[in-house]
Amino acid sequence: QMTAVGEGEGQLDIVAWPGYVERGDTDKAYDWVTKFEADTGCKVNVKTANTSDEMVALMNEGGFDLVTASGDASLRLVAGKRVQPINTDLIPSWAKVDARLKDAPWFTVDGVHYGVPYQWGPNVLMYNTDVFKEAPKSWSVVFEPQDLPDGKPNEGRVQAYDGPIYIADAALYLMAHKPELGIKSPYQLNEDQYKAALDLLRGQRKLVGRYWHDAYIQMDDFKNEGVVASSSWPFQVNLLISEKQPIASTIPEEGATGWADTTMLHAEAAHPNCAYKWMEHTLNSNLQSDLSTWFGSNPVVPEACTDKSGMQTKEGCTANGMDDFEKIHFWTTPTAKCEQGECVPYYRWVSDYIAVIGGR
Amino acid sequence: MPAPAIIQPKGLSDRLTALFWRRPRLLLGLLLVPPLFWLGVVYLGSLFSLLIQSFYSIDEFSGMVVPEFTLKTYAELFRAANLDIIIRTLLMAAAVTLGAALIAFPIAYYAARFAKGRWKAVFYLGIMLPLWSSYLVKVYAWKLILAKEGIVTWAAGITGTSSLLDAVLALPVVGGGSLSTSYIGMFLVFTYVWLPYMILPMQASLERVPTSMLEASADLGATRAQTFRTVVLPLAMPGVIAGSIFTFSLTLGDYIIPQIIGNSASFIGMAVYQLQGTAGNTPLAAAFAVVPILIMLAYLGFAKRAGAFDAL
Amino acid sequence: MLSDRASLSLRIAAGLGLLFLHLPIALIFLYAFTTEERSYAFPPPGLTTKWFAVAWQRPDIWEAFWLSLQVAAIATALALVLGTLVSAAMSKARFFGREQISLLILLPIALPGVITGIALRTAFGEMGIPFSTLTIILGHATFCIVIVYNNAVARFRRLSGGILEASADLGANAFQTFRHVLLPNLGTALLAGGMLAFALSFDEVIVTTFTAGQQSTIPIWMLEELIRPRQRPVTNVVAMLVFAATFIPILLAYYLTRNGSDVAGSGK
Amino acid sequence: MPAAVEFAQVTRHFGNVRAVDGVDLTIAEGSFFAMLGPSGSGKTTCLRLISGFESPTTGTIRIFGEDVSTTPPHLRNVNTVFQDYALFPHMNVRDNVAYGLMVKGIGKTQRHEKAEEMLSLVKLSGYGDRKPGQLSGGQRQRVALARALVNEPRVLLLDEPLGALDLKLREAMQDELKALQQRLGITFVFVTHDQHEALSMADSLAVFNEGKIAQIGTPEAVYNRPATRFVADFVGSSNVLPPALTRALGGPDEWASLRPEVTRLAATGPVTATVTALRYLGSGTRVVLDMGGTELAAIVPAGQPLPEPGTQTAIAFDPAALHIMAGA
Amino acid sequence: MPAAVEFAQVTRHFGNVRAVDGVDLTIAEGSFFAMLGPSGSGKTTCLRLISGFESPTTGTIRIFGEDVSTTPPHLRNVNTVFQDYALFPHMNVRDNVAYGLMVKGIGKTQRHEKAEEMLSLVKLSGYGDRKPGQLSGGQRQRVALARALVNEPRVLLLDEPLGALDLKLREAMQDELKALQQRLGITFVFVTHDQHEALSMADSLAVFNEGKIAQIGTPEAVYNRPATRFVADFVGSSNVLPPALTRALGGPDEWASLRPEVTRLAATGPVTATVTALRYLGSGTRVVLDMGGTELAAIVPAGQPLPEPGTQTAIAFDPAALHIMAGA
Ligand SMILES: Nc1ncnc2c1ncn2[C@@H]1O[C@H](COP(=O)(O)OP(=O)(O)OP(=O)(O)O)[C@@H](O)[C@H]1O
Ligand SMILES: Nc1ncnc2c1ncn2[C@@H]1O[C@H](COP(=O)(O)OP(=O)(O)OP(=O)(O)O)[C@@H](O)[C@H]1O
Ligand SMILES: [Mg+2]
Ligand SMILES: [Mg+2]
Repeated sequence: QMTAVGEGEGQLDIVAWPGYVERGDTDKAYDWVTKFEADTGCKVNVKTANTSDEMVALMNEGGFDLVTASGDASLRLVAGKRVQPINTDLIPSWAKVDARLKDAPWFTVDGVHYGVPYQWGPNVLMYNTDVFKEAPKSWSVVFEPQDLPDGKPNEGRVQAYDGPIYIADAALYLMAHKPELGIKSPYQLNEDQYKAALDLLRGQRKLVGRYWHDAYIQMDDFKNEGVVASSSWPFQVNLLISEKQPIASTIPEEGATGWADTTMLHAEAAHPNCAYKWMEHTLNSNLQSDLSTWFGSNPVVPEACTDKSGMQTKEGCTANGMDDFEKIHFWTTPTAKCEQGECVPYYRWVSDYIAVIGGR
Repeated sequence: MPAPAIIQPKGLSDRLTALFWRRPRLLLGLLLVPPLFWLGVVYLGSLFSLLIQSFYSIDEFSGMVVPEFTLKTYAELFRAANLDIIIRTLLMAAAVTLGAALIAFPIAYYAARFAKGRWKAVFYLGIMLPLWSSYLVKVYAWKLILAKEGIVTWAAGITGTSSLLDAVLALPVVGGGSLSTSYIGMFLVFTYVWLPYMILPMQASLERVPTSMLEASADLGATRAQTFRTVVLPLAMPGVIAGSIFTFSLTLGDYIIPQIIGNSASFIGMAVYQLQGTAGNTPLAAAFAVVPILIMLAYLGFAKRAGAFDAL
Repeated sequence: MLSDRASLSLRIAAGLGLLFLHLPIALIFLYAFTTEERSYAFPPPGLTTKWFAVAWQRPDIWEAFWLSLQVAAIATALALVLGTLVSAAMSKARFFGREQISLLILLPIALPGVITGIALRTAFGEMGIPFSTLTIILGHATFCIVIVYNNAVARFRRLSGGILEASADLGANAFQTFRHVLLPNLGTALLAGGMLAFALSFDEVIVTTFTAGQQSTIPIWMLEELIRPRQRPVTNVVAMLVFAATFIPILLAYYLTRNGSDVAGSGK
Repeated sequence: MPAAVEFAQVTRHFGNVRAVDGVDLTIAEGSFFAMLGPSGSGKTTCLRLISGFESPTTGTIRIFGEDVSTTPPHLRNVNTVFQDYALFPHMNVRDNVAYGLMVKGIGKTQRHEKAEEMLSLVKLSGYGDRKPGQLSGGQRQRVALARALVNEPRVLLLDEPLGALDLKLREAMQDELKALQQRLGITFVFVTHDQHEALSMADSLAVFNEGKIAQIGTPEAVYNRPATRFVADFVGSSNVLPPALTRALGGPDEWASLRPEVTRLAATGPVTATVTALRYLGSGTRVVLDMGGTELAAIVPAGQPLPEPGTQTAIAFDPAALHIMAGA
Repeated sequence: MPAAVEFAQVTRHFGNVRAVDGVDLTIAEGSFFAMLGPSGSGKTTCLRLISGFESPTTGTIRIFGEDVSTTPPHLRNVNTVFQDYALFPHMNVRDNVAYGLMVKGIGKTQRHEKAEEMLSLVKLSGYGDRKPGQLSGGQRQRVALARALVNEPRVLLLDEPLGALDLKLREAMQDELKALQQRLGITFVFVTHDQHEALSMADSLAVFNEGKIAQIGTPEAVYNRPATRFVADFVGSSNVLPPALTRALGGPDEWASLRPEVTRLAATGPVTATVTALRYLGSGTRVVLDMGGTELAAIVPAGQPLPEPGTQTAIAFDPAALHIMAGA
């Protein structure tokens, strides 16, 4: 653990979700790197990763300083000793972090913090407003075969996420529609509950033409492939709306899974000083504000919603789900030991989800 | 005085030449050491270390590799879902090879037997240019052709063949929501991108069939069709096999096309890429990688016996 | 007279085949001019030439381009040296293990690219070589060797073995023979092999993704660009320019290797 | 009875190369006909005109009286032994020989039987299972022969079939081919550029020069009475005498030919010559003479005295042996 | 004065092929030495042993008395005219010829001068700027000769240099080569499988059979007194008589040879034969006879009456011409 932040090493290598670390080359207004580089002399290199598994793999391989890990990756990184504890005293803005997140279990182990919260948000239901004149009430439009409001069946016109963590979305749906299974948390499933979730996903396989994996390809699919409903991130929704596509999103009545991302420091980071400078930088209200409008997520510094330091507004935060914190089931890594006793661990989620996509 | 019968060596290069002459193996060794160091030691060595990896396993929670010898990973490989991947890939590779051979043959045959002079150059460029033009951009172009709102649908709409397209898409297993999310689409794209690799060796081996052989056949009373079947086709076989090495192997290992086209069902290349790159499960990735290695080694052995190496 | 002219069905099949090969390329060209920037829809909403200017001004393209050029040039040079050495050895003598070596040379292209990629990645990882331009070059050289080798070995086969002996017979030592006889005769084959290797390296993406660090070559740049669309037509512009740039070397390679190998039956 | 093959004013041009140029030709049925001529003189083209792989630019070709200008090769009952044999490398010897029957749709047992018969005809019984690559040159040649004969053609075309063989084997094959032709009674059309071969095998021969026939007739006629200087020079290693020399030696003022075997050395004569070289032939010695700028040869049989090179000598010969070439 | 080339018990094995098998050989300086033998008999291997492209498995090779076992080809003052000429296709004729001088480091003007000299020697002045591909076979052969001679070798090796030429050209080149050798006085070692060529050109010749020398001597000796049945058969198209027949014809109970030219047809004789074939040679007719299973040939000079095939005849000959083969 560091005790003091010294001179920057001149470089910083970050693994991040796409759209998370912008330097203004997609849109000039969204740039929170250039100034940091100028101020600290730390040149930022970003490697984007599309799934949590990929992030873990990149961190295992090494060569990076920071990662914007979601809850389903963070604990694995901690257990694998790929990340090091953070000295929050070296981060002046720590005090401003949302109280609901400060000691969140996905990055705090035995009271030790392994990172700094970055952003959080729900996995929304994105839909085509030409088909759905009003927002769908339930995730059933992507899970159950049915005719959509335009009178045509949903087969081949919905998508699901191409990551094992999506099993939790099925479990969440079952939590509401099959209470007899007794699911308490979509990330803690015993054999029966797990089996029911997989069955639901197998049924869904027949509806899904192609699983989405990459944010931009999903956008193409909504535009060219006739896809009209899918779980998605606010990021795609915002971009599609900005392109004047007939797209909107909603959080259906079952609630939603979501992600809360943490900037974590590699155990063998080559540029720790730049890394601490970056973590401090990420908590500044302007960045949090702009990032949340850009990505459609929520800032981890609540004042960013209101202090007009960036483009975010109070209404915007509400739309992004700032007030739905309790309704969101954040991604965490499923483990064998759980509150029910025995649960199905993550590695089985991985292989079983591959099998489901493979049609088995 | 006549010149001497034996000339005295002058300089190092004369002496070295004499040494090489006395010890031909030495020169051979010198020639072979650098390439063999690279291919034999580094490349083969890394394949071997990959093989070793496949006998390790992965810690399920942290995702770290446990470097202890175990067959657990292979047990994993033989799970039904993974076998599906292998079989799916093999079927696709076989279909693509067959499809490419069928489409390639007329092109190769025409280029080898009938194209002359300038047309020969046109055919050569016509085959080579698609080969060297960016693979990725080509795949994306295909996505546009095959998309639900893409060119095929557009063309079908214009020509009034939409119902035919729908009928094709309604086929079980190979059909799908649109061409770009179906196996048919994937098959088309694979066939397209590997087609030149099939044409070139095929053309080379067809060019080696002497005209006199065809004349002999006609002379003995064979019709064109009979000559084609009994003489041209068998003699072109080494080229077909050589080409199929490429199409088969390239399909076995590709991970980009199945990611962009098709219905998200995994293929060996994709599995290797995802397991190694995104899931960090190097042992299982390695075990998956062993499958195409074994298949290709067997295939190469067969090709060697069929005399296809000369056609490569 | 026997068959100077192909049958109609063969001509149609060959023609359709060529069309199949070129239709997507025509499309690439078309979409280099589309006005829609984030995704493609058919038909394109409008046409513009602005993407050429945009491409010209994008520094990341130039970076990727120079890197690709550098990688392809060095990998080709390496492959030329190694490929010539093996082909010389292989055509010189029959020796134990000859068959195995020919198999070994073929392996990097006979095995799927992911395998080569992942194997080299682990090897580099274990040897502690950091992923860099060097590792990309080494990866490319591995599969370029066989291209050079195939061309050189074919030429060696055609080269009357006598001329090397004739040179020695006339009093030339091994180095003089190499310089004055072997090199001039192998030259065009090496040039052709080198150009094909260069083009192959220039377009390689699969092995590169495994052996690259943070660098992006043109194909890697395209991969990222295509997945994250902004100014997507720029990728088509680049593809089109690369296409135009490879046209010349490929044509050259053709004319260099044409003599003696294009006459039916004269292959071997 | 119509002739086996008949050319009437046949020409075949390739661009501006006149490969065959106004040829009239009649090949009698059952004969062994040779086409002799230097490289590029149009022999192969003539053969290909008969087999149908080339079509005449102008003129008519008849096979057994029928105009074949619209008959494709596979419908002509004419078979060819190709210069490079053109055996199918992927078939064994038996299947190669049976090929002509197979394409006719004849059943396996029957055609294999016939193939074995042909193989025994060319003395290759027991080689049926080998691939062509496993045979020697002479054996391949015989397989090509058997393959061409299996269809029982009425005319067999042979394009320098012995060109690639070495002398010993070549002589043996010459005897075999000649014997076979006599036994089968088929018309053989045989292309060669080897004078000895043409002379010793043919019943009748045509000497080609630049696409035209320079002379056609029996070997004796061609050898003893060459029609032109070209023929005299090409066929017999004959001495060709310019008009002045012919007259000096007692003949008319015309080109003439004189065979070395009938040329004797003599102590005196109207013209003297210088001995320039001696060439031992085994059966005799060829004495090369320079007679006022014209090179002449005389053969001195073994056992008789030889002149020294550089000495002067005169020549003598039976005046009847001097052949005057009217058409020279 | 030591011999130009000397083999002492030289063998060269390739795996279990005995290409050269215990050869003793002496080639006198300034002679024209021919190596004759069927294909695969080891002629080329012997030549390559002299030039240094093969090393003997056992035995010693001396060139002008010096053991050359450690001398690589480029240091031997011996040059070769290769069978396929092996001209450098990328150089023009002049540079081809000057190559040997160039690698010795001789300046451009000087070596080009010398090359032109050589070209005029082989009658190719003015062809210096052509590429080998633009020459005819005979011209290439002469370039190869000029190239080999430019180094003024003390021994010139020629591996079937005339094999690829057609008969006419071949005879012309034979004369030229022979004349050249006599003019330059260099030792020529000439490989051929053509009997006539060997007999007519060589001062001395070695007949090879399966890696061994079957006979070595002057052409007359080899032709008239073949040492073995193989030589008799190979060299002269001689009649080989088995002991029983030799005795029946009045000789001892030994193998014997009898040349066709001295064999005459006669009305009566101790043994009769059946005429099986007639072969017209131009200068005469070869009559093939079957004498109780042995095939014999007799040459009937042109103009004399010929028997019909199938008839019976006897033979006659000068008893002195019957050569008894002790070593058969
Ligand atoms: N397909 C063709 N196209 C153009 N020219 C040709 C063709 N076939 C033959 N020729 C030319 O026609 C002439 C006669 O050729 P042909 O092959 O008949 O000669 P040939 O007497 O058989 O000679 P050789 O003894 O060398 O085989 C030659 O000048 C040849 O170049
Ligand atoms: N490098 C080699 N490896 C194996 N065997 C060889 C080699 N060179 C020659 N031989 C064998 O040695 C024997 C003699 O060959 P050589 O070339 O000396 O014969 P040759 O008398 O020149 O025949 P030809 O008249 O056909 O040229 C042959 O059986 C040949 O196959
Ligand atoms: Mg010909
Ligand atoms: Mg030889």
